[in-house]
Amino acid sequence: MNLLEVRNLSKRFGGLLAVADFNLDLPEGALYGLIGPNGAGKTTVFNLITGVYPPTAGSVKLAGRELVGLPAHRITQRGVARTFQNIRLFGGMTVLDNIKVAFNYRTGYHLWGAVLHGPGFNAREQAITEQAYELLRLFRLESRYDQLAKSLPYGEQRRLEIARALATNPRLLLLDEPAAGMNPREVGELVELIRWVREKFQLTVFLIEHQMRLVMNLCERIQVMDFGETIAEGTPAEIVDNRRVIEAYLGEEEGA
Amino acid sequence: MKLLEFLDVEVAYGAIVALQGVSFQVEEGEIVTLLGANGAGKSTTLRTISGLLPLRRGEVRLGGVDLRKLPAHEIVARGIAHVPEGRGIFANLTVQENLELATWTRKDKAQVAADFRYVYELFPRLGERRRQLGGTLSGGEQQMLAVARALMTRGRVMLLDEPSMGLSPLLVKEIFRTIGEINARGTTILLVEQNAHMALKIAHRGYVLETGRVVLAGTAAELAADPRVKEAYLGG
Amino acid sequence: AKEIRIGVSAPITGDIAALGQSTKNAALMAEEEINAKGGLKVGKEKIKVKFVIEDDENKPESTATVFQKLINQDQVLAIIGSQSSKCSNAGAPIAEAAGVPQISPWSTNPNVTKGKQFVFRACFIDPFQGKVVAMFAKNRLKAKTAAVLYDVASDYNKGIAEVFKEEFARAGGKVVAFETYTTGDKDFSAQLTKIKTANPDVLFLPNYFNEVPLQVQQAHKLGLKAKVIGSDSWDSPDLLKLGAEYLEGTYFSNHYSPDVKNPISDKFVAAYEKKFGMKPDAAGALTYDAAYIVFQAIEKAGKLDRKAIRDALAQTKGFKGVTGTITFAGSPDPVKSAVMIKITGGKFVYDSTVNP
Amino acid sequence: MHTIQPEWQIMRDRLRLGWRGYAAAGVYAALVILVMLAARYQWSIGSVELANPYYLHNLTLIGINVILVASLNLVNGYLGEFAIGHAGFLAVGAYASSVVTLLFHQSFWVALPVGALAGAVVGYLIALPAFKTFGDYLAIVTLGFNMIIVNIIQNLEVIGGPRGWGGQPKMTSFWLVAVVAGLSLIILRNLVYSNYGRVWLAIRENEIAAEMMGVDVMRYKMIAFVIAAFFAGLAGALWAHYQQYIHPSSFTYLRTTDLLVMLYLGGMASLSGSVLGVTIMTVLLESLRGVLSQFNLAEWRMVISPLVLIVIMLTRPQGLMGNREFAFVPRREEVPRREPARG
Amino acid sequence: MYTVIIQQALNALQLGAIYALIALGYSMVYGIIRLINFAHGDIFMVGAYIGLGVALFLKPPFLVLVLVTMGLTALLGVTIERVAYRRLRHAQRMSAVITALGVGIFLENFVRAAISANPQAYPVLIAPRTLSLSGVSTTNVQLMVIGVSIALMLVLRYIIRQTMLGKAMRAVSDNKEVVPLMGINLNLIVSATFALGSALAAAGGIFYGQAYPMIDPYMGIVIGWKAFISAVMGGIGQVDGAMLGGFILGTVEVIGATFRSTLRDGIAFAILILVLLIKPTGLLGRPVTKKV
Ligand SMILES: Nc1ncnc2c1ncn2[C@@H]1O[C@H](COP(=O)(O)OP(=O)(O)OP(=O)(O)O)[C@@H](O)[C@H]1O
Ligand SMILES: Nc1ncnc2c1ncn2[C@@H]1O[C@H](COP(=O)(O)OP(=O)(O)OP(=O)(O)O)[C@@H](O)[C@H]1O
Ligand SMILES: [Mg+2]
Ligand SMILES: [Mg+2]
Repeated sequence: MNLLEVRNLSKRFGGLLAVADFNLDLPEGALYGLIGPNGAGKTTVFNLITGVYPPTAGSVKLAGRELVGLPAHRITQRGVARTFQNIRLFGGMTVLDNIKVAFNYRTGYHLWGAVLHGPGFNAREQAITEQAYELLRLFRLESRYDQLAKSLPYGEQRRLEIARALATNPRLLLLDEPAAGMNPREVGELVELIRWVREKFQLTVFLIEHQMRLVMNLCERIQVMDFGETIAEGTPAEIVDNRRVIEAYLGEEEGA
Repeated sequence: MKLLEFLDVEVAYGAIVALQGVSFQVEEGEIVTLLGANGAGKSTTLRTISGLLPLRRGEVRLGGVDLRKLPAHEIVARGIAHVPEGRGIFANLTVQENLELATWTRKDKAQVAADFRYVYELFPRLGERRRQLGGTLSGGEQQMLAVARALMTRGRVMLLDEPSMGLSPLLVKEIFRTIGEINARGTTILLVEQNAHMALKIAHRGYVLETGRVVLAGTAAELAADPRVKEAYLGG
Repeated sequence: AKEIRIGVSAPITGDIAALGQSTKNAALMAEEEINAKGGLKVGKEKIKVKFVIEDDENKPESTATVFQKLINQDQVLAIIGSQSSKCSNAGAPIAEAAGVPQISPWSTNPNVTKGKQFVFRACFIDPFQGKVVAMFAKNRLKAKTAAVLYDVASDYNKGIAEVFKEEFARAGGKVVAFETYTTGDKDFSAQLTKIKTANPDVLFLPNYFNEVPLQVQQAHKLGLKAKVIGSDSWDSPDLLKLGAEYLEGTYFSNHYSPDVKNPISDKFVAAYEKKFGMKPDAAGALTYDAAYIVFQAIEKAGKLDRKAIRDALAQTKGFKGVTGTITFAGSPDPVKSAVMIKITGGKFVYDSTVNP
Repeated sequence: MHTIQPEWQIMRDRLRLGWRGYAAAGVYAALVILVMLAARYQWSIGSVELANPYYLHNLTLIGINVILVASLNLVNGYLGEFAIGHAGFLAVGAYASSVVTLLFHQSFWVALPVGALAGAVVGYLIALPAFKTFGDYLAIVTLGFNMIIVNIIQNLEVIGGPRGWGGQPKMTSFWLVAVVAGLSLIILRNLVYSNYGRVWLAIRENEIAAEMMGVDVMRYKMIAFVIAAFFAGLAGALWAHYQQYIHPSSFTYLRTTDLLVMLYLGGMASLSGSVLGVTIMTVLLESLRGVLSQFNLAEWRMVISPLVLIVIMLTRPQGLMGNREFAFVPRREEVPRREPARG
Repeated sequence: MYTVIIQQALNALQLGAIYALIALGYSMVYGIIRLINFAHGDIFMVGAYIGLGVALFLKPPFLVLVLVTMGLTALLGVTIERVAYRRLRHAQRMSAVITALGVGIFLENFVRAAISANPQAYPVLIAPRTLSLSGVSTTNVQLMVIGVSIALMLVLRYIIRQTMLGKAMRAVSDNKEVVPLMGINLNLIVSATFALGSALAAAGGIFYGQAYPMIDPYMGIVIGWKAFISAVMGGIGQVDGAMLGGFILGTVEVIGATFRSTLRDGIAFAILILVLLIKPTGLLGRPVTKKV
């Protein structure tokens, strides 16, 4: 059973066809990668799946239900979470509050509850805080819980962003260049983290990355885009040997 | 000859001390790389050199001249070309205009014209896109523009902050090839990179920073062979 | 030393700051004069007078604060002010509740004193003035049709404009254009163009002196032929400075005219000019009168008691002031005559007196 | 999770009002009672009356302005938008409540909630189109609606038009304002320290990221705006029945400007900052008044006060309390002095 | 009927040109350092007063008068930036905006207290002549105001598009952190921006004094707000937009006044809001792409 089915997804910005006829079948529990030269349209695909932009054409189905046409927040509520290419934390809020925002649509209390801070409210807030804190612990961020997100070092910001995405309780996690700006050892740690997260949260993962070490180590299958079009699709071993991929993306020698 | 010197420098952001007594030097014509984990203080080092951050202690010298009291724009005029982290392209200016601005302090009209030819030759892609707005370039093209812009300031030393970040493998190779080429034409380079493999391949010497201190120094070959470097920055 | 404190609430900053300045000038002049004579004679002793002048910014909410301060902090015996009706309206409930006599020099809106025991004014009210001007237009200028351009955001302008409209129609004339603008506007050409198409015999501009010159000038540029008339808000030496040539031959109603032989007024105008280097406007003259009405009431009361002063004020009869004779018999709104002034040769020239 | 019990203890305690909260409420109530007693029995130190009606008047205005500024802080501070039409809702509340008391001859206790609700309803109608824009465009749209409201009032003769409207019964007193302002602050604090406040801040920090957290951004913006308008309406109803006279000129952008100055002086996203901003601005302007009128220098007041404002902003650019609260404003997860112990 | 329409169109143009002149400065400062300079309307007012002073004391030829006034007012603008805004350049945006409000109130009241609260008559610097053509009247002043503001816009446009200074200004607006790395003195560019904006406001002040020959310390408030509205309506930060916005606001007000003058402001704002709802970033504003 495929969790995500994307059919003929296209996006046009003015004269530019940023994504052309993108198709994807992502089985439940899979870990797939999306690569391609800069400006190929990878991030745009994420934006289309998550409803940031409406597609020009095509359909996106999550567990058989259409996502196209839903506002972005509804799509998140259906179980799609993502991180951003350039980190987008709530910089002026504490680490713990960053996570707690993700509970906004299932707080279990309404405006009156918030106005009165009654017993039901307190119990729910406490439960949310506990769950959020538990997530921080899993990501080794608990000692930072009351610091402002913007004061964290880069690597921890990346971790926090993933933790925050997981707090929305997703079935599908989209990661946009999670290893950008990390050194090889940190990338190694990230690979472990992603693997572990997938196990622990029973997730399906789809990620964009330029660091081949990560992609090749982690992804079961890889899709390659160039100028909005899919130019190849296959296992990592198939991709590194694909002529078109080498020409457009990897360059002559093997990937760094 | 020592072109750039960094002597026992301490820099802080408010209460956070980012550099605590860092010293290193760059000889004329060298490529020197700074390695280090996230938050080690690499960008801070570069920003200190180009005068964007004040020193708490220590000294920065360029060709023997003390840079500490100068504002950033004068330091640039004296020969520091800084390609900042995240490129810093002027999004609503065309490629050509981005490059023109970098010649703000220059009086040598003829040489400027020659330099334009040089960078467009070095980066033919930019030549094709002279009239395109900087913000609409792809990531790789923006990186090229940032390097080209630094070249146009005619700096003697070019500070490069993670030029390969977010680029496709193909472009990473191209950028490193270009860095080598620029160096071969006589520009001294101080390179900050996460991609230690590539950096150590083209650099002559390197320093390793950890939490605001230099913990290792040596030639590129020495560093590449050092087990600590291997473990921490080359991924074992 | 003992002193008699009297509060003054004046628009020293804000959109009618010029008026606030003349209010302050006139008050200080009255203060100086009376103290030069040793002060007010209360009972047996002479007590000096001190005016506490506060800026109400021509904002109702600030006026309320000013009144509270004057009454409770400065313990004033009476308050002169405020000038615009909206501010007097905001101050009046406070003065009334505290039992402090208030006399507004220049608030012509009928509501200011309505239902109040402690609130008086030194000027006539809008309906009277509107009627005076309407009659003047109909009878003296023989106008059959009239147009009005007024500031819709200002109660004063609007009040007179409406009375004029009503009275002019009652007298058999026709108001063919009734146009508005908003305080602070500088361009009236759209409204004036519309007025021009209606081709009225007279154009009534019941607006402040700092706006009228622009209005007449723009009317002139558009080639409007109607005779222009105005109201007491025109009265300021600045009016002529700002646009004498376009105002030639226009008329306006006023509280008084320096031309009318009246020793009090002559003396006041001369002293004011000497001291401040300019002619007083009506607000200044009315403030001066208000001050003296209060002085008289205090002396008549014979004690420094607010209620007694109020009672003395209410009995003011035939007070001869700069702006005419003031009587509060049975009404806090004085029965006063108005004058019509014609602008001739770049000067304000007395034209006629209209009695109530 | 047994191992993290120690941290839990800390956090659970912070969820409740806690002793600091009760202490703050107690101190506030005691102050109000003190002022009332001082007024009732005319306590004085020497010749200075402690609860001089003038002081009481300013305290009352501070209370009304606290309601206005603190509620505006929801939109401009927490949500991070730049709305400059708050005076419009003040007008709606003032006029709607006056309609109830003056035209329908109903009790003030009916008029008060009607004023607040009218503010909220108008706020809702305005928010619908206004939040189609953002940033400075939102500023202009809110300003525009404010001007339209004032223009409509000027054209409605039944409610006084440009002459203003007086004769409201004097129902608002210092103690009523103290109670309403206190309750308003508690309600706003409760909102701010709930999911709503969190989400507002998240939208301010990064709207797209907030959306990706499943936040219905439009809905939360509307809620903040309508609540702010509600409280502005409430303040308007209180004010109309305090001053007993209202005039359209009191509700233009000049009034909004005053509120903005107090808001940003106090600091964005800080309720104690709003209280402080209002108090300091009022005290500054009034003490200047007191000092200057001694020397007949009233015309310099508006020259000096902006200078003081500029100096304060230059020395404390984030406002007096930007993004911070006094310790006695009880808050969850406030920064503990020690690192949480690992259990 | 036609004559009325043409007459009203001329009226709209003149009013619009005044709004546009001031809106230009607003828009430029905003475009370059993202500051809503609420004191700009008051700089315009001071510019008019400086022009008055220069005219009364030096009595120079008109062109010299304009240039001297522009220079002096530019100095004022630069000083204000130096004293009141520079320290706040890296603070949150609203701090500088509130400081600007303070500067505005200060300027108004300082001029009032130092000079006079009374309005001042503006000297006639250009002999007015009324031109009439089949029932439509205009004056040479009116035509000059319209013409000169369009000319100034073209000059400004040229400066911003073509000169190095203009490019540097645009660069500051894109990314002010990087500007010093080009060897460019950031403070110099910001000062130049204020100088230009204030000089334009001064020119506006003088032309205003010719068109509506009466100035007072508070005249900048209403005009300032309207210029701000014009700038935003046209797309704030856009030079062309400021001009367009000014003309549109002028037109809308004239239409409102013609249609039903008591509701003029209401009508004008209703139209404005409509414009913004259809084009949420102003008429010429770039659509803000939510690049993710
Ligand atoms: N909002 C937008 N408006 C206009 N063009 C856009 C927009 N977003 C993306 N584009 C264009 O679409 C193309 C694809 O962009 P996208 O960000 O998806 O690339 P990418 O594959 O993620 O590249 P990179 O690896 O550099 O992140 C680019 O040419 C980009 O400039
Ligand atoms: N503007 C700032 N304010 C406060 N602290 C800062 C700021 N910029 C950097 N720091 C801190 O200074 C230290 C050094 O940062 P720097 O940016 O120099 O690291 P880096 O080595 O370049 O790391 P990266 O690989 O993430 O770019 C870090 O601890 C960082 O959190
Ligand atoms: Mg991307
Ligand atoms: Mg760095």
